[in-house]
Amino acid sequence: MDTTIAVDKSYKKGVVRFVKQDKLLVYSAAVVLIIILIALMAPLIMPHDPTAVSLTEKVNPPSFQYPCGTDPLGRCVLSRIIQGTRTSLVAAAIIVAISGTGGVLLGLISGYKGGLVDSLIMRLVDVLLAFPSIILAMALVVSMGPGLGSVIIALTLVHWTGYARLVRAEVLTLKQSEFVEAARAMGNSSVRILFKYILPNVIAPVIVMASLDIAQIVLSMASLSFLGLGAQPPDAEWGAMINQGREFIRTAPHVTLFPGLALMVTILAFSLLGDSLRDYFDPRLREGYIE
Amino acid sequence: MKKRSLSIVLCILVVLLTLSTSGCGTKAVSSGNQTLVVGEMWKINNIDPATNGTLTMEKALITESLVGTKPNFELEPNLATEWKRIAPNTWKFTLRKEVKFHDGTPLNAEAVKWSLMRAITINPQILSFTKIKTVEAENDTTVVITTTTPNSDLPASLHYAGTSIIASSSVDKDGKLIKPIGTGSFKLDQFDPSTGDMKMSKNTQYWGTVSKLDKLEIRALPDPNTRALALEKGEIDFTCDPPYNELERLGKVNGLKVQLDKTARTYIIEMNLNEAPFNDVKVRKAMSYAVDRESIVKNVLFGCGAAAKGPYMPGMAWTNETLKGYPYDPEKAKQLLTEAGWKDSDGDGIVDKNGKPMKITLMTYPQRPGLPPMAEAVQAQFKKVGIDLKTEIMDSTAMTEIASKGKWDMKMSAFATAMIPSPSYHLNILYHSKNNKVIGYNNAEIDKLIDQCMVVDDQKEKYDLSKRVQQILEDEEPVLPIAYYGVATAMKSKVNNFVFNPTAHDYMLTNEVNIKE
Amino acid sequence: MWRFIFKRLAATILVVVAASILTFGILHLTPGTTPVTILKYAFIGLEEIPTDAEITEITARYKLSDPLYKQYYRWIKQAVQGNLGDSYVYRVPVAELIRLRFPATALLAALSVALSLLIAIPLGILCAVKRNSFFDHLGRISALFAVSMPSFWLAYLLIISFSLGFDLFPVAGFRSVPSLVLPCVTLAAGMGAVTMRIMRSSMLDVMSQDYILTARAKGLYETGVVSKHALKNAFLPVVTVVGLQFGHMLGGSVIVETVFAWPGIGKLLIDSIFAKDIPMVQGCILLIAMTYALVNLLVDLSYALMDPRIRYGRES
Amino acid sequence: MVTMQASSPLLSIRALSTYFQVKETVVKAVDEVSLDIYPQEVLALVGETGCGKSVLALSILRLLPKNSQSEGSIRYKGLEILEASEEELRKMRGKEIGMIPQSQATSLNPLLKVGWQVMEVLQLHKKVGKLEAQESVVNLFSRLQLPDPAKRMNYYPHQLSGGMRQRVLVSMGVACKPNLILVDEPTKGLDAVLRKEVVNLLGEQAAENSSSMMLITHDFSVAAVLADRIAVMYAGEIVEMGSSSGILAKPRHPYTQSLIDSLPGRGFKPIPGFSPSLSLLPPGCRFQPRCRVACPKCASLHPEITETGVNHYVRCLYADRS
Repeated sequence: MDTTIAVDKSYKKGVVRFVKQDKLLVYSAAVVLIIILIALMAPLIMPHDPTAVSLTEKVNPPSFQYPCGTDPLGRCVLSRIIQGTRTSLVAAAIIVAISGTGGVLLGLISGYKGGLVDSLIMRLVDVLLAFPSIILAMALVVSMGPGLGSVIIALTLVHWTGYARLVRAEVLTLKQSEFVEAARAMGNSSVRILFKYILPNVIAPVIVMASLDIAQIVLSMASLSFLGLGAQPPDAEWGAMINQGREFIRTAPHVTLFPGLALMVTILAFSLLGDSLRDYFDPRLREGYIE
Repeated sequence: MKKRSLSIVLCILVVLLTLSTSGCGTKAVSSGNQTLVVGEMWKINNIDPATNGTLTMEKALITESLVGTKPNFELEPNLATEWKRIAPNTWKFTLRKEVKFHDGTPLNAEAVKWSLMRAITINPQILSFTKIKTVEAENDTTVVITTTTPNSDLPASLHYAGTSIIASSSVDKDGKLIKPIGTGSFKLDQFDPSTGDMKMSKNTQYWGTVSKLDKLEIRALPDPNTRALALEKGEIDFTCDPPYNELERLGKVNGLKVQLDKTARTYIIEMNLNEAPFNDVKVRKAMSYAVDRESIVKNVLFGCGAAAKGPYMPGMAWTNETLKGYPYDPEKAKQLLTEAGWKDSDGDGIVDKNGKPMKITLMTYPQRPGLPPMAEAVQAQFKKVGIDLKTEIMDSTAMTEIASKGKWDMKMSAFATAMIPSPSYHLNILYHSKNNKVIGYNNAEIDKLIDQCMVVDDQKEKYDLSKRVQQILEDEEPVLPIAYYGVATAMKSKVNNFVFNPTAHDYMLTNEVNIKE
Repeated sequence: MWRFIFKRLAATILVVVAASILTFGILHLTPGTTPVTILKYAFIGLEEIPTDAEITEITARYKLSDPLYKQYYRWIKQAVQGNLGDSYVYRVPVAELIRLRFPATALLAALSVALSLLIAIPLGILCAVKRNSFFDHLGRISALFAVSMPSFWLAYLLIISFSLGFDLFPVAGFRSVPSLVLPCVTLAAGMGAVTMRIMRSSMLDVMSQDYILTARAKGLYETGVVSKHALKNAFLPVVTVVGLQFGHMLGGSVIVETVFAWPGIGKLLIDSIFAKDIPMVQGCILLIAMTYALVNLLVDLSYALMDPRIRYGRES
Repeated sequence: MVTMQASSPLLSIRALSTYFQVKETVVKAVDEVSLDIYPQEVLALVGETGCGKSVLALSILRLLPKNSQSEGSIRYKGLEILEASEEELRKMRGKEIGMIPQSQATSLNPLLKVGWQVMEVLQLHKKVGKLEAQESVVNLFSRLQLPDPAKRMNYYPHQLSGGMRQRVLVSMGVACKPNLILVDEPTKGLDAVLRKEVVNLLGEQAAENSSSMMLITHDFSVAAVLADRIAVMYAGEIVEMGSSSGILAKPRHPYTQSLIDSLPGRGFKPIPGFSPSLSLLPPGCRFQPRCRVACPKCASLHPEITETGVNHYVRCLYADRS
C-alpha cells in the first residue's frame, strides 16, 4: 500500500524540516560542540602556559598579549579559562556518566521490580533529597578533603537520584503498556524486557535530563570551588577563579568577569540544548492545528 | 476571588516587613557624642574572654590582663603592679589598688582567683602554657599562684588576652556567661549574636585616663572587600586588613589614611627533615637562596609585610639583629644543589640525583589570604632553580593531620612568634626536638640552650641565649623564614592617637584613640 | 484530609532522622580528627599545634572517644526533648543560636519567594497570552540567562553596578532595608526565571484545552476567559515548582549569605561544616530538612485545596 | 419534524473557505462551502473525522486558533459574521448562537462547579441576579432529566458520569434559548443507551425552544432521526445535500451510498482506504481513489455541485447513473 511508505518518508523529511526550523536546537548544539572542542584541544589553543606565574605582570587589564588580562599571580586568564573548560567538562562528563548509568539502572530495577526493592531505593532517594544537594555535596567534600576528586565523588552520589526517579516513573507507565505485556507473553525474561523493550523508550528523556544535568553539575562544581572546597590552586577552575578575583573586584573586575562569563555561557548552552531536545522528542509541544 | 485576596495579603506582608526592619539602620557617626565604629576582621562567635580574649581585651577594651607589654615586647605592670618568683613553682602578684569592675565591685585577689581558675578550666590552651595548679588570695591585694612544673614564663603568659580578668557577676548561677564585666576603659552595653555587632560605652571610673570617645561599636565583617567598601562609604571609621591590592588606592582616597605595620607573626616553611632531600643542610640553604622574599612581599603581599631573616621580626627585645639572612641568589642556590649532588642530568629542567628527580609538595591553607598566592610564587621561583614543586591548599586541620602521619615534604604557615612575649616560648614550640617531633629537627645544643633560656631568671642572659639559638638556626636553616606578617590598618583621617602595638594578635585599640572633628 | 497529613508527617520525621544519621556519618569519615579541629577553631587558633594534653582534655570533655552509634544515640535522645546540645565552637546551646540566625534566612527566603512570584507569574501569563511576540521571546531569553547565571557571579555584578557604581545599597550585613535588596534579587533571579517558564508553558497548555473553547463559545471576554478559567488551572503545576524551588533556594542562600555576609542559617551551616562543629551541623540540617519537608507538605495541601479531583478523603 | 417554510434563511454560508498555516504548508480544511439553515430547521452535517465539519462549525462562531483564516461570507440574521467586530461576535456567542461542544470529558472546567459554569452564560447575557440564575439552572437540569439537580449543581465535573456531563453541556448551550444551536458530535464516545437518550433530549430542546440546530456527526443514524436536511461532507467539500428523507431513500453520491451501507442495519460494509490528507488533495474528484464506480475522467475533472432534484444537490459527474 503506497500510503504507508509515504508516511515514513514524510517522517524523515519532517525531522530535517523540524531541525531547520528549530534554530534554537541548532545554535545550542553548535555552541556545545564548540565548548567540547575547546576542552579537547585545550593545550593547543592556549596562548600562554596557564600556570606560568609572572608576579610583575599581576592583574593587568585585557591587552593584545593577554586577551582576558592576567590574574593576581600574573597568569593569563584566557588560558586558564580554556584549561578550566577541560577540567569542568571532563569532571562533568565523569559525573554524568557514573551517576547517569547508576541512576538509570536503579530506576529500572525499582520501577520494574517494585515491592521492597522499590521502596528501599525510593526512601534512599527521599533521604538524599531531604535537604538541598549543595549542602550534602559540601558535607561530603569537606569530609573527604577539598579537591576535584572529592567533588566528583560527592556530586555523583548526589546527582543519581534525578535519573532514578525519572526512569522509575517511565518504567511504571511503560510496564502496563500493551507491547511490554506482549513481550512478556512471548516468554522474554525480565532482564531482556528491561533492556530490549523498556530501556530504548527511556533513553530520550534520559538524554534530555543528562544535558540539563551537565549544566547543573558545572554550576555546582563552580559553587563548591567558589566556597574553597572544589579545585585547589594552581588548578584552573572557573569557580575558584571567580573566588580568587573577589578581592580585586574594584581594581580589576576582569579577573572575576571573564570566568563568570565562560561559566554562564556553558550552562546556557547545555540548558538550551536540553530544552530544545525535550521539544524535539516531545512532539505534543510543537504547534499543530486542530483536526 | 481567592486569588486577588492572596496577592493583597502578600503585598501587606512585604510592606510591614520592610517598615519593621528599617528602624535599625543608623549612620556610623552621630554628632554630639563621639562614636568610633570598627570593622572587625574575624567572625564574632562568642564574647567569652576565656576563648575570645583578643576581642574583649585588645579590640572592645572591656577586659584587661594582669601583665602588660611594651611595644618592644618587654613586660610592664598592668592590673598587677609587681610580681616575684618566691619558689621554683610559686609566684606572688600584687594587685593595683582602687580598680573597680564595671559593675562597681572592687578588683581584689578573690576575683582574680575566680577568673583565672575559670579560664584554665574552659580553655585547655591557657592551662597548658600557664601550667597553673592553684591560685590563692593571700590578702585583698596579693595573689599567690603555683604551677605544676617550673615555668619562668608565667608572668609573660598572664599577658595573654585569654587570662584577662572578669568579675564573677559575669556569669549566671550555673556558670553560663551573661556578659563579660571587666575593668577596661569601655563597658559592654549590647551584643547581638545574630549580626555579631558589639556596642560599648566609656567607663567613666576607669583607673587609667578616661577615653575621650563616648561610644565604641564593633561590627563583624569577615570579608575583606566588604570592610574596604564599608569604610569608603562611611559605614565604619576604622578597620584592619582590607584587600592588600587596594591599600594603595585607599591611601589616596581623601578622608582616609592607611598604615602598614609588622606584627609578631612570621610566614615560615617547615620541612620534613627525616626524609631526603631535606636532611641535607646544603639543599635547605639552596632552597632558602632560591626564594625571592622581596618580590613576594612587593607583588604578592603588596608591601604588607617584610622579608624575613630569622624567626623574630626586628624591634623585638631579643631579636638577633646581626643575622644576615638568605638574600635572593638563584645562582648560589644552583651551585649548592650541584654540590649536594643534584644535577639536571636528563635535561628535563628538573634536578635529579641517582635517577630520582626532585619532585616535592608544599602544603598550605587558605584561611590566611596571603598563603595560597605565596605558595604559587614559591613554586614558580623553585622551578627557576630546577625544583619541581607542587602546591596543595587544604584546611589547616587536614594539613596538621597529614604532617603528623609523616608522609609530607613541606608546609607553609603564618606562625605567631610572641603569643607569650618571652624569648624562649616560640623557639621551644617550633625548634625543640621534644615539642616539634613532626619536622624531626634534633639538635642537642639547640635543645640545651632553649631549656636554659626557659629556666634562667636574668633578663639579659635570657636574651643572649635566645640570640645564640637564632644564629645556629640561621646556619642550619631547619625552617625557612619567608616574611614577617604585615598588618594594614585603614581608618578615617579624623581618627587619631592610634599607635600600632605589635604585641597584639591583629591590632590593638587603646583608651587614647579618639576622633577630632 | 487529616489521615493524609498524619501519614505525611510520619514519613517526614523518618526521612529527617535518616538525613541526620547520614550527615552524622559523613562528618565522621573525615581526615581531620574532630578534637584537633575543635581546638583550632574554638580555642588555640589556626596555626598553633595542639599539644597532646589539650587533645585528651577536649576528647574527654565532649566524649568524642565513644563509638559513633553511642554518640549519635546520645544526640538524638536529647534532640527529641528539644535539647540540640551545645555547639563545640560557640559553646552556646545550638537551639539558641539557630533561633537567632533563622529569622535572617527566613526573611531572605520569604521575600525572595514573594519577589520572584510577583515578577514571574504576571510575566509568564503575558508571555503565554502574547505568544511568539517580541515580548515573549525577550521573556524567554532573559529567563534562560537568569537560570544559567551562577548566583555568586550575579551577586558580584549587582555589587559592582549597584553598591559601587550607584552607591544605592550597602554591601553587606543585615542592618537595614536596603541591605535586603541585593541578596533578595540574587536569590529571586533563578527561581523567578524557572517559575516564569513553567507558568508560560502551563498557561499555553491550558489555553489549548477544550473547556477554554467552551468558555469562549459562551461569549466571555478574552480577559474573562483567562482570569476565570485559565489562571486557576495554570497555577497547579506552578505550585509544585515553587515547592521544589524553595528547597533549591535554601541551597542558594548558603552562597548568597557567604557573599553578602548575611547572618543566616546557610552561613552558619558552612562555617560549622568547616569547623566540624557536629552538634551545630546536625541542628542546622535538622532544621533545613524539616523546613524543606514542611514546604513540600504545604505545596501538596494547597494542590489539594485548589484541585477538587485530588481532594483527599472527600467521597466523589 | 418541522415543515420547511420558504422564508429567508436564519444562517446562509456562501463559498466559505478556511485555511490553516502550519509551518510552510497551507491546509484548506473547508473548501468553498455554501449552505443555508432556516429558522426551526435541523441541518445535519455528516462526514468522517477529518472532513472539516468541526472547522466549519467553529468558523461560524470565529473560534478558530490564530493560525487560521476564513474567506467567503457567513450571514446570520443579516449580520456578516466574517466582518463582525469582536464586540458584536461576543454578544452573539451563547445568546444568538449556542454551542454544545464535542467531548463531554474535557469540555467542562475541572476546577469549577458545573452549576456555576452554566450560571455564567446566563449572568453574562441575561443580566440576571445570582439567585435567579441559580433557579433557572436548577429547572434547566431537571428539564434535562438530571437526577437531584439542586445537589448536582455543586458537584465538580469529575464527580458526574459521562451522560450527566453531556446533559450539563446541552443545558449550557440552550440556557439563553439561542435561535441557532451548533451541536458538535453529541453522541461520540457514548454507549447505545446514552446515545438514544441524548438524541431524544436534543429533539425535545429544538422543538421546545423553536430554535434551529446544526448537528455535526459522523453517525448517519443520528442524522436520520433528528435532521430535516442532511449535508454530507468529504475532504472539506459538501458532496451531497438534501432532505433527510430524500437522501436516505435515494442517496445519489457514491460516498453517501457507502456511508449508508456501512451502517450496522445496512450490512456493515466498511469503506476501503483513508480520507486524503487535506494538504495533499487529489486533482480530480476527491473521493475518486476510494470510489467503487469511479471512471478515468473522475481522476482529472473536479466535479461542481449540481441540483439533481428538488433541493437536492450532488457533486459527482455520474450522480444519476448509480
